[in-house]
Amino acid sequence: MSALPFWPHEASAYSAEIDHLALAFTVLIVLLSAPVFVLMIIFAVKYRRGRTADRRHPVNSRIGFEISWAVIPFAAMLVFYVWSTRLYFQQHHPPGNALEIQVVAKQWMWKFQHPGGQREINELHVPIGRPILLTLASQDVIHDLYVPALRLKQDVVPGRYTSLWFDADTVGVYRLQCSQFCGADHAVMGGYVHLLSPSDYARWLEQAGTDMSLASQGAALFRTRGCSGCHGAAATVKAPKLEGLFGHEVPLSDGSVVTADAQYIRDSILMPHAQVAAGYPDIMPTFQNVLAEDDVLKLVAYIKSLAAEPRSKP
Amino acid sequence: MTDVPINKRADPNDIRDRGLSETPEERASYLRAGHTLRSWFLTTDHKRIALLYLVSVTFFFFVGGIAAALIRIDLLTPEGDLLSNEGYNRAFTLHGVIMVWFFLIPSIPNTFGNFLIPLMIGAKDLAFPRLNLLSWYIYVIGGLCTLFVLVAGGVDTGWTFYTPLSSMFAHGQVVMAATAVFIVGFSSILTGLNFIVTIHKLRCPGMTWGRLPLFVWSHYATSLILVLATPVLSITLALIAAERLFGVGVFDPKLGGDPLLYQHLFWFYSHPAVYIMVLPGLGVVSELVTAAARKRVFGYWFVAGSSLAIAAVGFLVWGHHMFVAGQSMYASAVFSFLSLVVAVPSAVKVYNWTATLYKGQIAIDPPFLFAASFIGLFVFGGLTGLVLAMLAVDMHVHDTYFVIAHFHYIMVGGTVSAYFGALHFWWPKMFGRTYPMVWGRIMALLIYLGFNLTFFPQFILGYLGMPRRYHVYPPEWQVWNVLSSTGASILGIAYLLPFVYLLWSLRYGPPASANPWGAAGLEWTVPSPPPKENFVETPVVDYPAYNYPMEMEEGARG
Amino acid sequence: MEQARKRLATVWLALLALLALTVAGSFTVTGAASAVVSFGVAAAKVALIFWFFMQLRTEKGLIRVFAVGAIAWLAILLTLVTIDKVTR
Amino acid sequence: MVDQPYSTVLQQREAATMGMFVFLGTEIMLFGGMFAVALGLRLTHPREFVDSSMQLHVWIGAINTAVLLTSSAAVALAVHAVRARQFRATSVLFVIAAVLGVVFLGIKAFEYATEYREGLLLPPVGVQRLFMDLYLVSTGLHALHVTVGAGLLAAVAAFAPQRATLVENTGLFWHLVDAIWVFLYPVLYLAR
Repeated sequence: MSALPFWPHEASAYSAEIDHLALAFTVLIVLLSAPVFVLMIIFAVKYRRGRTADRRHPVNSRIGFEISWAVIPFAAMLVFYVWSTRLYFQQHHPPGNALEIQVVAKQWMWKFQHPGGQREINELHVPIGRPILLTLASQDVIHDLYVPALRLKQDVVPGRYTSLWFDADTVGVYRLQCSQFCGADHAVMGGYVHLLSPSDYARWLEQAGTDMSLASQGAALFRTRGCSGCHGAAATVKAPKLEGLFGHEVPLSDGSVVTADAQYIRDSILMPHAQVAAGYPDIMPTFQNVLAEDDVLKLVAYIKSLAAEPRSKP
Repeated sequence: MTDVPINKRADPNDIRDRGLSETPEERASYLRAGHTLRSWFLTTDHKRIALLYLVSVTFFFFVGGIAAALIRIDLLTPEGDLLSNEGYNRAFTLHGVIMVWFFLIPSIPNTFGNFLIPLMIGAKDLAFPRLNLLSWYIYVIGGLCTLFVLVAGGVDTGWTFYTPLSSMFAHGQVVMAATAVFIVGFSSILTGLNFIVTIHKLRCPGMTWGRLPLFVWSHYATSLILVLATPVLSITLALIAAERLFGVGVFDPKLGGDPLLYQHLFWFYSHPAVYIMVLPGLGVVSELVTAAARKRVFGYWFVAGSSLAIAAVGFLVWGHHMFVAGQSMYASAVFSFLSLVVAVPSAVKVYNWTATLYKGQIAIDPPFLFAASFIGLFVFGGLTGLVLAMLAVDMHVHDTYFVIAHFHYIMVGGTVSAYFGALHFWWPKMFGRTYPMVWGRIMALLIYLGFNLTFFPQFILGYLGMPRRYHVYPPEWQVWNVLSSTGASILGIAYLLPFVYLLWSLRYGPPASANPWGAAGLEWTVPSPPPKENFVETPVVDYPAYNYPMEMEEGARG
Repeated sequence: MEQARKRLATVWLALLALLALTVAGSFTVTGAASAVVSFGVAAAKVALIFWFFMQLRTEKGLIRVFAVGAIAWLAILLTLVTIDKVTR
Repeated sequence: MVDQPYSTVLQQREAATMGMFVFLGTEIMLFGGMFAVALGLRLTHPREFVDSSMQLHVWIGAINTAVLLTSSAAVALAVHAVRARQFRATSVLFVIAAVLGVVFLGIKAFEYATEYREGLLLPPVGVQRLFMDLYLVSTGLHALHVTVGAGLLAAVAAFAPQRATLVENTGLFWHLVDAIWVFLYPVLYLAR
């Protein structure tokens, strides 16, 4: 890289499109502001006080001008509005086949959990050429995961899951940063994203190896934290069975219906009295101060893995 | 002209006196109406209160400026070597809190608005003179709270006080800082209230709405925002303080609260607050441009109406601060669209000023140079704001130095230029003395150059991906940061210059006539400095605003 | 004079009747209908207070605009917060 | 007698009234922040919001509403009286209104005490805690306004019942405090 960087790396087709949008918009900025700069200078020279010039018929109002310089720039902006809003919406609809990675932010580090159970801190290894979906959770304050090379950022808000997806196409090591002010060491809460070829990624997974996938780690927690005592197959307590639950609709005790997504599972573990499944007593204790966000994400992964299994009859 | 000894009291009618002696106007002016401290600190004269504000906001401008200097020095190197992480956080928090609430928001309205609105509409004072004084005292109490925060170790939340960081995690003087902002908010509210009632009720005979100077229109729009937005900030900060003090919290995510709700409330105030800062500047520039060109403003009603439009639509766009915060994407799309709409009235103003210059009699004096800097920097700041309003681009540059550069173009390039423009334009009116034009021109140029050198590199840094509130950054970005800090030192020197020549002019400047610029407007019909009661006789207006003579085709005048 | 006092007394009785209505409503209707009843009644009560007690009846148009202006501005805050909340 | 910047008594009165209404607008926006918090909370947690609301004492709130409405009526009559130059009646009516304000505060204090005994105030966890925090802050802020308002009513009754503009503006403030309660009551007590 040269000593004087002007432009950040592009690590995905999406980055390139954002750059096109930004450059095209810059052209529009120049077109809209140049007349102001040029005319101001010309007028200041030509009509300088004391200088003779033709000052007859000064104009003090012209409705046509007013309307045209209000409407034309606005219409030009609208083109860009449609363009950028389309990209933004696309960025909020992750494809279904994405590789899912769980991210937990806390003061002042990033934890990443791969589906195979591999964990890393402040470093993220992901393959290029397939969509990656990051599920973001915060243990304490608001953070923000920002990867300039991907032109993407998303706040990580405590109390809920947010997400970010990308489809990178250039191998390399790129910076990731926290861009929402989060306290004392905000400025050093960063790390690197390693975009690897699929084969390198497979090799990395192997050497980072772990005996248990994320879902199995969740299953272990499910037993050790006592969840299975009520939700397990042999339980006598009247608790909802979790097989085949994920992604399906759940009728609640107040008559409404929710989809059992990650956020619902999380809220049910940490705030069990909020959305009680219809037909079950409101007896589950909260795990608010027992489980950290990364444990909760493991349980979510476990319960998600149960989705494939047939739903047992209550 | 230098042959007059400085310490000799010469004849005030002698042109070579250089204004050493007290002029008859000065003897009869508000400046000499009482010399005791009590006559200043218990005054209800809007002109004296304006000077009290002038001194106090200038003080806070330099306190905030020192924090900025620390920030820029620390950023000279990629390592965090001058300040610790925590120290840097406290420096930028204080810089933000002081500059926003103790300088930018009160700057133009409370000094020049206070001084000029009654003079411009032909009134003897504001509608509630004692309330006006109370407002200054509230400002001072708020300021003392801020200084207490400064002395007691600072505050580390950023000026935005985002929860749960501010309510549960920060270690600094959050409650005291919130209290300071809460208190100074009431000063804003009272000033806004005073202006609204004054403009409605105290216009002199013949001063119809269509004849009001645009400065007054923009202050009317500003006042509406002050009274409608500030209370929401007050209650929001009170909630943060209540959570820290008593554990009574409504945003706590652990209980199911929503931190984004805090952001909604905060930006419902703080985005319109941007217009509180810039609308008075827009009003100043309308005055400066017309006076420099000696020409009626192009499209009076469009410029006046655009102030109100900015004030109104400005309330509908706050969500653009939350595009990456986890706000609903549909809400984001709505806010993005509305943010484009608010650019229209701003564009109308800029194009109208440019058209005003056409066929004018333009004097390249300091006020015009400041106005021209304002227009250039405001245009650039405004258009880069539209980049940020673009949802997809914002995902990249949000919370980076791009944002920092953008809003400094508006607030420092815009508002501070307008503030100094106003100071140079109305200085002869306020103090009855003129200053050396050449120094004013030098200062305007230095500010323009220093400003662009400081903040233009930050656009590039932002697009490269340098997040805001970072003092440790990758080494390859150092060049841009060094350029920026170099610009900042030029800017710092430029801001100190007026202290020399403006203060010099107070004693040695040649006396100013009632209308040194040959400008239209009621404030130029009274002596400089104006007498205590402003107008000996209530003026009657039977001509439009900016009633400059127009050059017609030969024979058309008759 | 007497007539004006009578009018104020009538308004007072109407306010108490509305209060009874809204309390009764809270025991009978639920959900969206309940919100409509309770806020409809509250709006009616505040309208009576503004119009008769605060004398907007006899004030100029400008004062009336000022009295309801803040309410309109508050509506902006509530509407846009709602848009975010219900579509999130 | 006309004060400094004014030329006529009418102009001065109109300015005072307008200033008061602008001030009331700022009060509406101040409480507006609380209403926005309530709205946000209810939209996020509709069921728990209603459950928490049902725990409050509807009848105590209703009685307090009636007290404030009555007090407001007394103030309206007082303004009427001052315009008829019946200053003694103005004084008496303001005192009645102030006493009703104190009654409101007494009932409110009793209600807080009851809730404290029932363990409602500061319940340990969850959305009910958020609701009760909202309840505490908003009713507390309102009670502060009632305290200030009652003090103003008493002071005007004692020292300046003949100053029509002052009487009217104090009355306007009191009516607004009443109107805000009229909205706080359904928001907090009557969510169903």
